[in-house]
Amino acid sequence: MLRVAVVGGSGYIGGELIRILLGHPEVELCAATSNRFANRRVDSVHPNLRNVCDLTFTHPEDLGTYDVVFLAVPHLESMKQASGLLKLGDVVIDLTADFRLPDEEVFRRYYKVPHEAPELLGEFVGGLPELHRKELRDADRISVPGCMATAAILALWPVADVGLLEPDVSVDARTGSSGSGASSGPADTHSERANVLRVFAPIGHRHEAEIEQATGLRVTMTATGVDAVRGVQVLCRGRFVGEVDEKLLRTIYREYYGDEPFVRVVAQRRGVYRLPEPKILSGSNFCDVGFALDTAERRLVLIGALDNLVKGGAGNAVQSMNIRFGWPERLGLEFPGLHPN
Amino acid sequence: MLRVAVVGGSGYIGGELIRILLGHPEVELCAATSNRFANRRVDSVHPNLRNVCDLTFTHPEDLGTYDVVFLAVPHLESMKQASGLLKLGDVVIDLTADFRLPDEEVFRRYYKVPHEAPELLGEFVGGLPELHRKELRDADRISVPGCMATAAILALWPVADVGLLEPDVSVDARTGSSGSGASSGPADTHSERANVLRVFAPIGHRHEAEIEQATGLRVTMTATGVDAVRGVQVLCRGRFVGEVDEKLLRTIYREYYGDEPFVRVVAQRRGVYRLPEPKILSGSNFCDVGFALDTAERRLVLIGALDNLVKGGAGNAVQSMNIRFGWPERLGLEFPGLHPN
Amino acid sequence: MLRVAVVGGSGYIGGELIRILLGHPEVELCAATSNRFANRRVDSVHPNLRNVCDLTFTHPEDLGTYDVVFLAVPHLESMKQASGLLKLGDVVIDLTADFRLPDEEVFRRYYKVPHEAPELLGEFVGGLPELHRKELRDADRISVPGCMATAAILALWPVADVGLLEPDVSVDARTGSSGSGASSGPADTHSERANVLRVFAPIGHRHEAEIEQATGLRVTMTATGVDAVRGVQVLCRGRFVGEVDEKLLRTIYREYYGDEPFVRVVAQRRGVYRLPEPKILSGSNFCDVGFALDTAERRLVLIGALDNLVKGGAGNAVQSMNIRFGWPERLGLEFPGLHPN
Amino acid sequence: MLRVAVVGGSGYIGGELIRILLGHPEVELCAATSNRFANRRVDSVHPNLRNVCDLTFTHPEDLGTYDVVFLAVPHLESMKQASGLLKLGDVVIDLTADFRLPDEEVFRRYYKVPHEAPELLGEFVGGLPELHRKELRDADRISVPGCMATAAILALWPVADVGLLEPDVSVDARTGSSGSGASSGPADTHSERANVLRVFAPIGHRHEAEIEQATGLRVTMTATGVDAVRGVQVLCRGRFVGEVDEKLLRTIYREYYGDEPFVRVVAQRRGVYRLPEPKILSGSNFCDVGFALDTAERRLVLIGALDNLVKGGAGNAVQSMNIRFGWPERLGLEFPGLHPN
Amino acid sequence: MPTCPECSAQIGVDNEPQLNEIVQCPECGSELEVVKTSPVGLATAPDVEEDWGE
Amino acid sequence: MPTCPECSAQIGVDNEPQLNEIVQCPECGSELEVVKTSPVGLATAPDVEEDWGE
Ligand SMILES: NC(=O)c1ccc[n+]([C@@H]2O[C@H](COP(=O)([O-])OP(=O)(O)OC[C@H]3O[C@@H](n4cnc5c(N)ncnc54)[C@H](OP(=O)(O)O)[C@@H]3O)[C@@H](O)[C@H]2O)c1
Ligand SMILES: NC(=O)c1ccc[n+]([C@@H]2O[C@H](COP(=O)([O-])OP(=O)(O)OC[C@H]3O[C@@H](n4cnc5c(N)ncnc54)[C@H](OP(=O)(O)O)[C@@H]3O)[C@@H](O)[C@H]2O)c1
Ligand SMILES: NC(=O)c1ccc[n+]([C@@H]2O[C@H](COP(=O)([O-])OP(=O)(O)OC[C@H]3O[C@@H](n4cnc5c(N)ncnc54)[C@H](OP(=O)(O)O)[C@@H]3O)[C@@H](O)[C@H]2O)c1
Ligand SMILES: NC(=O)c1ccc[n+]([C@@H]2O[C@H](COP(=O)([O-])OP(=O)(O)OC[C@H]3O[C@@H](n4cnc5c(N)ncnc54)[C@H](OP(=O)(O)O)[C@@H]3O)[C@@H](O)[C@H]2O)c1
Ligand SMILES: [Zn+2]
Ligand SMILES: [Zn+2]
Repeated sequence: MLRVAVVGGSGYIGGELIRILLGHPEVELCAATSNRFANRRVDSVHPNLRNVCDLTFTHPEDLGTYDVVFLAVPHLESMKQASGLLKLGDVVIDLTADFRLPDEEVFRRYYKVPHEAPELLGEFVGGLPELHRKELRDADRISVPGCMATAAILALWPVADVGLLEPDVSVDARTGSSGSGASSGPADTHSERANVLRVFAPIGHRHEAEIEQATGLRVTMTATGVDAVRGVQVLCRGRFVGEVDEKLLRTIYREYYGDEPFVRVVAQRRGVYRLPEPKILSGSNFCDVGFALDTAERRLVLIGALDNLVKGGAGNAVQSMNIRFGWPERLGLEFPGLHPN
Repeated sequence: MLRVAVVGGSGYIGGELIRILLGHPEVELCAATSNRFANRRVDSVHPNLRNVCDLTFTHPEDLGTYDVVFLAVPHLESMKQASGLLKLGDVVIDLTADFRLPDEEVFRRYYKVPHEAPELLGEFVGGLPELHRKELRDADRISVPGCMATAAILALWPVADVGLLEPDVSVDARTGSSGSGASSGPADTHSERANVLRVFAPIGHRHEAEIEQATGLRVTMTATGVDAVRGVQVLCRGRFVGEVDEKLLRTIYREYYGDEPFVRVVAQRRGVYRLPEPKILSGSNFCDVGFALDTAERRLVLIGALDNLVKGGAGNAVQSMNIRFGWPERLGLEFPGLHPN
Repeated sequence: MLRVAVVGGSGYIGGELIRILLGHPEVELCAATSNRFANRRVDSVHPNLRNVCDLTFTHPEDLGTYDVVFLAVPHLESMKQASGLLKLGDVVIDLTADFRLPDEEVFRRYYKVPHEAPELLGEFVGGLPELHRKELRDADRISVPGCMATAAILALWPVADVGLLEPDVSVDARTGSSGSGASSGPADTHSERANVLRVFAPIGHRHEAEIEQATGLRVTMTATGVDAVRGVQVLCRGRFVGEVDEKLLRTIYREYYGDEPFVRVVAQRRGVYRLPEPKILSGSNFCDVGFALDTAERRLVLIGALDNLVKGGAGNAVQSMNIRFGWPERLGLEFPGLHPN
Repeated sequence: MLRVAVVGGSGYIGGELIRILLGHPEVELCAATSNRFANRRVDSVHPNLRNVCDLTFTHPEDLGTYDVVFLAVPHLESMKQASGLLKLGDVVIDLTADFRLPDEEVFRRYYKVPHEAPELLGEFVGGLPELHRKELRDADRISVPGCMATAAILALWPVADVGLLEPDVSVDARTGSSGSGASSGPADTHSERANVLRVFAPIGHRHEAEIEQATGLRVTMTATGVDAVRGVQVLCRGRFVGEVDEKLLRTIYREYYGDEPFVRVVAQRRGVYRLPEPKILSGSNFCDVGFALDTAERRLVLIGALDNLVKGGAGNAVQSMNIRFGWPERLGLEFPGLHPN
Repeated sequence: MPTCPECSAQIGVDNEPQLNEIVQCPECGSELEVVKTSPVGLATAPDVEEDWGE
Repeated sequence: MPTCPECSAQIGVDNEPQLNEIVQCPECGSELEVVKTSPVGLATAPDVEEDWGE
């Protein structure tokens, strides 16, 4: 059993990591940190873990060293504390945005601050198994992409990679409230946040940069908060080049994802669930991708959906760890999601 | 036109008062206060009032005097600031809990602090038109009851008043998130507060005292937060004395509420909406009351529902004002609610 | 008082018409039809109207003639029954899709059936006051646009009309469940429909044609069902021509909508509600429109939001009637919506 | 590997059984039936099972025989088809209401029809491991209790069993929409069912009989539909006899449930999740039970919560199977639920 | 293995499929009819338009 | 094993608990202070009233 720790264990990504790691047969969860709740029980913050987890939170300063360390701290914190944090684990899997963008300048443009550890940017491998499985096999520094970025990349990438997409793509993302973590301000209360269709990023959402980098496309992205706790859905609109029909699209997706354990192609002609949506994905590590085709207008709509805390974060991180250590990729990630839900 | 003001205008009850008073043909809204938002536009806090309200918030210290002043400040504030606040208006309508319980001792028991203006307790008339219409006609100090209390009192009172109820009654109340005002703590965020059935008061909810006082019953009350923004529903369980059947109950309710503009008796044998529920009451001043009868067990279930911010607060206050000034009771309160919603 | 009737009174648009017309001081609601509920009380279907409406449903065959008749029947029914229905009223206001598209061919393309009363297409004036106020003043046949179309047209039209938009625009629409009426199939049950982000029209939604016709743009539209009962929001993406900045956009919208009673421009830099969303619009006749500008990319995001049953249907119809009869436009439509909600 | 089948596989309980059985290491799911969807893919009805389940539905008439058969058909169907259904499996686990009440007369009173297989009533063992673990070890006919009954029984039983409760108890149950299965009528559509607090059973809910039988108490029960897909919560109110304090209650619950794998005692003094609620239980087999004590009034409020489709149905059935075959009880039921959710 | 005429997905069919048997494509959800056996041929079955949109 | 003064649950503490260390009761959630060691004694820590109700 490898010894693992979670930094930022009282947050939403941290809680999800704890849940998954506790059920993972190859690792032992040795510590989860919290400043605010140090020495309090983990299950007093994450009540789903009652009778499942007997740990108390560790203060970050009391951490030892571990085989694998997951960083689920607020963004900018990983880079600020990089020198300390990276020493904690032989393998470090970072879930913040800090090491996702290899280009320092792009980082500064989107995050409005200079990067504080630019020399480390090149050390990280992207924690997206579908694109980086090979590099992940011996990666000691892994940077997991953003939740909306993951959904959009997985929907766009195969079609972009075969060269069927014109470069300009718009991404319309919808996200539940857990996407912004456990923080609370006046806009986050239930009375204000329930029933919303809150366009919190009409232009220039930060995940644009991640999608552009992964797909080589030019992306304009919009993000809307919806009345859900978990879940991300992206609608990507673009134009195709050449001749494209449904069969070709299916062939492409099949080729790219036919062997993927956690990507499903969902574009059905019948039934209630014809295209990807997060309703049935809570708790699961699946990313569903689908498409619709407007041949007359030469347009494509590519759709992705996932649980932001699982395939959009903690699950992707654990899948990356499984690859890194040569374990079966599904280990600890078997929960398929619920219907109805 | 009478000149009116709202103290606590940036809160949820305050916002609802502003909405209703702006549509009221006999009053002019002259001021709404906020400490935090003084000099900011009212519609920057209450966006439903864009194009409807051109006011900016007044700092409480900058208030003048008015014909009618509504107090929508946090509880305990009305009594603490009573000497100042009561001078602001010829008629003062208080929506806090501070002057609802005439008995100082009962107040202390439920609010855990001594009353700071006990000498004023006797001056207030209860702002519940169905019980106090007559006294309201010349009341200059009016204290509006709590939202859950109003629903329970209106459901219980007729049956209690005719002596058909055994004194022991349990009240099971369910409430939306706006019931606790615009405050925000870790338990109030959307991610934590959505999808709840949070039994936040398993025993001893404060509105017990108000219901007991109004009905003469002995009440044990439970309150559960549900996933709604607005709305209160109460289920009151008791036993009856003597012979009771459906007809008798209908006769009693008809007698008490037949002429009431804002109480409807809802106990249907068919259709989707057979008993009172808040779903169709948002924004309306109706309190729906209904009943079910278990003759074999000699038990009654009495049900009440309302919008906590309207009939459970601001609407009741305006209805009381209408009575006080001899205006038609429905003035400003005509919105019937929506179906579906 | 004019005598008015609603055909299709047991549906969602019909119910909303009844609610608004009952509160309208210049008309008397004389009949509302239903086949299924003929002779049953209106409030047995629309429980919000208890104590407000004493009518029973009329069977469609038992209708007389009226000054104004509103048609809220399923689409295709207005055209099929046109000869009969149009005789019922001196003024007929149709809320179906049947007479919205003046071009028979376009109708056939989007509705997959030939039009059955093409000779009448030219008689109808569009029931969208912001675009057709003048013609509405003496229109006897009025065709109210679709709910999503109304939101998109009002967001796009001013910018398109001044020639600042490139012709290709994508419209991403989100809608609550009442948008598909009171019908019920396996996909409409609460368990299946709750928590959805259901992309039910990834391409080619019918309202495309209406938006194109009103704005002269080329529109590709996507529609997603969200977990709400009421409410529509549209995000329209396009590119601008020439020099555009925030001030110019505000000037344009001000010019077009400055005097409009029911369009508000919402594009705020602070606060919780910065861009249009339906959360605060339930029951109100406002359409909020807003924008965001990406100068670097020369892109615009234009946003519209409304209550599909009010400004997206019944409210628009009543506003059109007010114009037709020279009444103040706000008559019967004063309810501003709720915050929080 | 034992061979198992699910009759009624296209329903909500059936779907949950399929999900759990597919993840169970000791069984092979050989068939799931549906009349309506015979020969269609299971994942076309239960989209969470895409890539997880390759089965198509079997028509009930095409079933063979199996080691274990689960019956998830509508109530009354198990007893009507009993002779056929019971032959299908060496072990039959029935999830309908048909064999829960050993007394034919009680059945008739609550279900309004005579029992059609009264001779079989005595053959069934209750599928509630906490009460019947011993008998389950060699039971070939198992009848799983109702979802609300399970929650109430688990909350009440220890306190009743030690004799601390007065016999009269009221149970206030709240339930999500999946509790009534996949059926769809006009009251079940999203527009009508969303946002409800629908008191669909103000008196005499059928689960009363099950709770009475298991606990020996006299129960009056009320049931309210809430705006959730999954989840049941019960509030049970009663009076205690003798001296009761918090410590005693904890000791009792600890004694009864200390070793139970799926019952947690939740009655916390701090934190957001102090008492049982279904929000964090979706997909999990836990039943959380808790309590509050009103010493002055000698009253108890006992609270239970679970996922109606798991511990309230499919999970309980699988736990019973695990006991029957001597497997570890947690097998296939490890998913702990999600936070936040 | 036969393929779906709608989307070209490979369709697993029983060893001895019956003529006119209906199978469902796992990828696009189409209903397919077995129009010949050995080797198996599939054609799109007539689709009853489901009411789904809003 | 020491027990919770609030609810009598058994409290697992480290081998060498520090005086004044705070531990949390797994059953009732109370915060407990180590008021003596060997054997360990626990007392309820002063509770900051949390705002939770509505
Ligand atoms: N939420 C999502 O959907 C999602 C998806 C993918 C990636 N991410 C990324 O994952 C990270 C965590 O997100 P989240 O949503 O879980 O946020 P969160 O709920 O706010 O959690 C943040 C965690 O970091 C801890 N923390 C705060 N300041 C710290 C500091 N200075 N040093 C050490 N720990 C600190 C917090 O607990 P204490 O204050 O008690 O220490 C908490 O445990 C973020 O970088 C986010 O961008 C989030
Ligand atoms: N919510 C309900 O359903 C409901 C129903 C019936 C009655 N009530 C009662 O109505 C009152 C208001 O409730 P709410 O829900 O509207 O609460 P809220 O949303 O928290 O609003 C409180 C208001 O009081 C102001 N305020 C705070 N401290 C103040 C002070 N020291 N002096 C003057 N103003 C102060 C606040 O704004 P600033 O901080 O900017 O000044 C805000 O405008 C409470 O007493 C409550 O018990 C509430
Ligand atoms: N829902 C919206 O958001 C919305 C917005 C704008 C416009 N619209 C349009 O408004 C119209 C009504 O929509 P809705 O959502 O209210 O639909 P709905 O809820 O299904 O109502 C349809 C109404 O038409 C009646 N009806 C059905 N068949 C009829 C027939 N053959 N002859 C006469 N009456 C018939 C129905 O009642 P009986 O069966 O009892 O007669 C019912 O009253 C539609 O054309 C729709 O496109 C809807
Ligand atoms: N929902 C809950 O929370 C819950 C909890 C505990 C127990 N239960 C019990 O579990 C049973 C199933 O409930 P559910 O909620 O899953 O209901 P459901 O969703 O309506 O499913 C019923 C299933 O039975 C099948 N069926 C219908 N008529 C049949 C017949 N005559 N013969 C064989 N199969 C038939 C249906 O599919 P086809 O029509 O395609 O055959 C469907 O697969 C009920 O007895 C219920 O009381 C339900
Ligand atoms: Zn296919
Ligand atoms: Zn304790």
